[in-house]
Amino acid sequence: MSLLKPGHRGCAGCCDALAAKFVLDAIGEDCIVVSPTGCLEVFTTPYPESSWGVPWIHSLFENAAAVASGIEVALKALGKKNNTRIVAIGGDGATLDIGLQAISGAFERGHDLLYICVDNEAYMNTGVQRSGATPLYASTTTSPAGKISSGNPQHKKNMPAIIAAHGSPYVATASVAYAPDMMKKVKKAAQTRGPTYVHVHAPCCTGWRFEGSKTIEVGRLAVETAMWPLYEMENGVITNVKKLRNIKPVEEYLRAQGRFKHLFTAESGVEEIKKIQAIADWNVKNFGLE
Amino acid sequence: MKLIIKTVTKPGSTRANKTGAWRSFMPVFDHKLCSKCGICAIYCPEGVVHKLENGFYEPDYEYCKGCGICANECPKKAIIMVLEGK
Amino acid sequence: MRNRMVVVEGSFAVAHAVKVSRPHVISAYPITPQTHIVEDLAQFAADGEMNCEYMNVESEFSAISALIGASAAGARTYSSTTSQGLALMHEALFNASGMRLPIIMTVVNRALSAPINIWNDQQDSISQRDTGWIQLYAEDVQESADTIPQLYKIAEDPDILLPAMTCMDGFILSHVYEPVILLEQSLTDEFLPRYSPEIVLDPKNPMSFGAFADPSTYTEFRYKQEKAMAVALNRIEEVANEFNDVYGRYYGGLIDGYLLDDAEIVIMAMGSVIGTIKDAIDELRSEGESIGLLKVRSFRPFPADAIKKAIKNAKVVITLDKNISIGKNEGALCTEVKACLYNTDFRVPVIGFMIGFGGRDIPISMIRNLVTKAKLVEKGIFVESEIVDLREDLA
Amino acid sequence: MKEIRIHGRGGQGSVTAAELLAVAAFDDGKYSQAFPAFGVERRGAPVMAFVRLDNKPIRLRSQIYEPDYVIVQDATLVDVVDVGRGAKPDGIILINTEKKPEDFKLETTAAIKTLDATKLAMDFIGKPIVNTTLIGAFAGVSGLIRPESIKNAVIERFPGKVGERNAQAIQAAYDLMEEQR
Repeated sequence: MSLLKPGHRGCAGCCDALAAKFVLDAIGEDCIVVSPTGCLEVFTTPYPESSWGVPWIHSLFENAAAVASGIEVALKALGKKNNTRIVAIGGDGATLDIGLQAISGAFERGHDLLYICVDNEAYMNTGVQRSGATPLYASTTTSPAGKISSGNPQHKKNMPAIIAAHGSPYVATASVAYAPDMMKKVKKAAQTRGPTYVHVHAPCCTGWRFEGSKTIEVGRLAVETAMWPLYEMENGVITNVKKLRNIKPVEEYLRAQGRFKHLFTAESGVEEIKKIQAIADWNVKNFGLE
Repeated sequence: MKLIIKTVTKPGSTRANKTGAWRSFMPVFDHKLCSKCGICAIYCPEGVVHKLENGFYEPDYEYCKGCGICANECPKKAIIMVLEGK
Repeated sequence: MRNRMVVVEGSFAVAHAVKVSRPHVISAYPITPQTHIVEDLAQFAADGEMNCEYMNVESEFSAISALIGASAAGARTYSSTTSQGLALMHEALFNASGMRLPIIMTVVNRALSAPINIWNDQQDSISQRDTGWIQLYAEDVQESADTIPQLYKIAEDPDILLPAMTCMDGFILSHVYEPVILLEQSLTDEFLPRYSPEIVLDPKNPMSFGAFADPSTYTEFRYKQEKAMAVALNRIEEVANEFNDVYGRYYGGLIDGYLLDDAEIVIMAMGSVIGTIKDAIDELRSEGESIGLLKVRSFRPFPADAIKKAIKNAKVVITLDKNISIGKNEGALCTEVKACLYNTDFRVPVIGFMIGFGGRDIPISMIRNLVTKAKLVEKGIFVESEIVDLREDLA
Repeated sequence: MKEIRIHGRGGQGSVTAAELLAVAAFDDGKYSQAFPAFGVERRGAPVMAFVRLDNKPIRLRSQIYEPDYVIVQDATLVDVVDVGRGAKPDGIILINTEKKPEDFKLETTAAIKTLDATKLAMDFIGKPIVNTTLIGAFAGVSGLIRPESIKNAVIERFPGKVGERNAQAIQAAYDLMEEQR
């Protein structure tokens, strides 16, 4: 039985619930979880209920890493540290945007904690607004496609690289569509002393506009098209990459989602899909995915 | 019942909320086609697909929201989504 | 008493008081004029004089956030900040009190930007009055230090569980050298019990902290905080007396009076200006004026009943505020004193003077001028609230 | 109550001098209060520090406007700062200088006293750091604090040889100025 208990209010087909379930399954009971504000926080803890089977705290949107570091230090001061893992599970907005400073501080201080970013590439809790993790040309409510816009004009921020630059001993990317791989990485991150980081790609059926039954399928396409490379970094160096056979064109991934629909209806879409393909091609080359 | 406001809440207490009521399609598991791989259980966002004593899997319909991930991911196509109430 | 005193800086006395209160976790970010407190604490930690984790964080926001985590994990916690730092903490202050975490913080009072100004007034802490934190204002260095263990005892009371700030005027108290008794470890251990909260973040009892409350329950959370403040109202007075029993020092609990009982003119104020007012009152008394002082020590909870009782014989009340609610042309103390008198049949005139902004000095002569002005009320002349000591060449 | 204003430049130890005076006076049986003129001055800029001494606990928190004593650490300050401002008519202004009191034209009736603290400091301490020497001189000229108390405060603050040398400078300055009381 999972440590994330049923009865939560996540969407049918929710990627966040899956990610949280995998994290708890990988780490087990002896942990304390910190959630910043976001979907996962809201749908698991409507007062007086909680889905969490482990100790859990929510404070604010932008301070999860600081709260987690305070817990870690308190356990040390109280002589209760032992093997208890401190795990922050934040969304992409809480991680790449508003919470970045607190994360930088916590990683610089070198606390023994694990930060997991569940990246569904926009602010889903508030209704699909763009974040620093929103990919190029995705249409969100604040980067909508329109007569003169092809959606989000910015590239996705490379958060794993930012964390690695802090000297983290273990940084990994994962996907909810590859559960065994994700759980293996979470376990490894939890067993590594110091501040570690796992960045989990998590397709959101509501925000990306696809059927709830396709969450895993879409996640798999992101990996198979090289849009989301799976790799591990130890002390800033890439040590393991999931190789791909028969890399699919990004079009297959984009077509599966409503947020990229405009690329297939507007004339300019052809050029823009090429630019997205170029990102995938760069990933293949940079991470040596073939 | 008198609700005494406390700043903490009890673990797993969302169980009081039976999300099975959200469902419009229900997954039906065909054990004849099932290879007992357990992928349906792994990818259930509610964590309510359980392994039975005989090794087959069944969802807890009290909580299953009918998302259909289990049916979509089943390599043997042993799960079909059926409209509720039919 | 004198032979136990040493001449030290105000910040050192406070840092020492924190040390003997045995916090588990200290987390802070440097900002003038709070720096000396955290430097002294960091030195204690560096010298192994404190069995405590000292966290250097990257902002005040993370300082308070780390303490939210630490306090929820069962640690006794401390921070100190001022002005912009306190403003940066604003969001988390509500969070700490809403989660009922008894974090203690020294606010070294300083003005807020813009224009940037590092000197003393009390706009910073007054602007946090609705965050659900207990606020006590100290008159001198000794009280700034002694309030630390008192606040731990109050805040950690299971019937209260609210965070608390002790406010000391920046530079005026933080940077002054004066004789003070450094809190004895043995007495503090006797006075202040260990912090042992009932429920903490613990894998053996995995409770959830910080749930999401919808309209059906949120009101009750706020109500419970208000009730806790009401308990604190009594507890502040009791703890001040308990402190007196152990250490032999008393500064008032919620309020304190100076030549108050027969006073027709009552000056009300908070913080370090109290000492100067006492000297001014001595002068005025020697000249035959019927004047006294009401020191407000607790601003949150606001001791409305105690204040009403204390000023019942007054003919005119003067409030001194080192803060202003812009758009109201009043300081917070003035507004609150007026408000607490409204539904009574006792309607003494209350005249609000806003004073000492951004470090503007408050000499005895200025207080005498205000008294002269306030006395016009006794002749039936209406006296308006005002910002005192405006420069004509600039204003 | 006696009030003292110390003029110096950032880095000359004016605030330290004020603190040491407060410590020494308290050890001598008085109540004391020392505070800097809080500012954002950096090294080299004119700064001030203040001290109050009294026989009863000091409650007053305002700045000092009419000092009984003014200590000037560096005579060059006289050209840029009105060191006599507000000094009590019967007060004393103590200036570190080679010059004589009559060489200074200040708009005050307070008595001007001078000594070459820099020379004393060089002789005894070996460095032109005059703050301790000057508070020794202040003790001599005012008679408010025993030299032993000043020396004890300085030795406690600067243990070892440094403190001893400072103590010698303090005694020398005290002796010189006591004659002028």
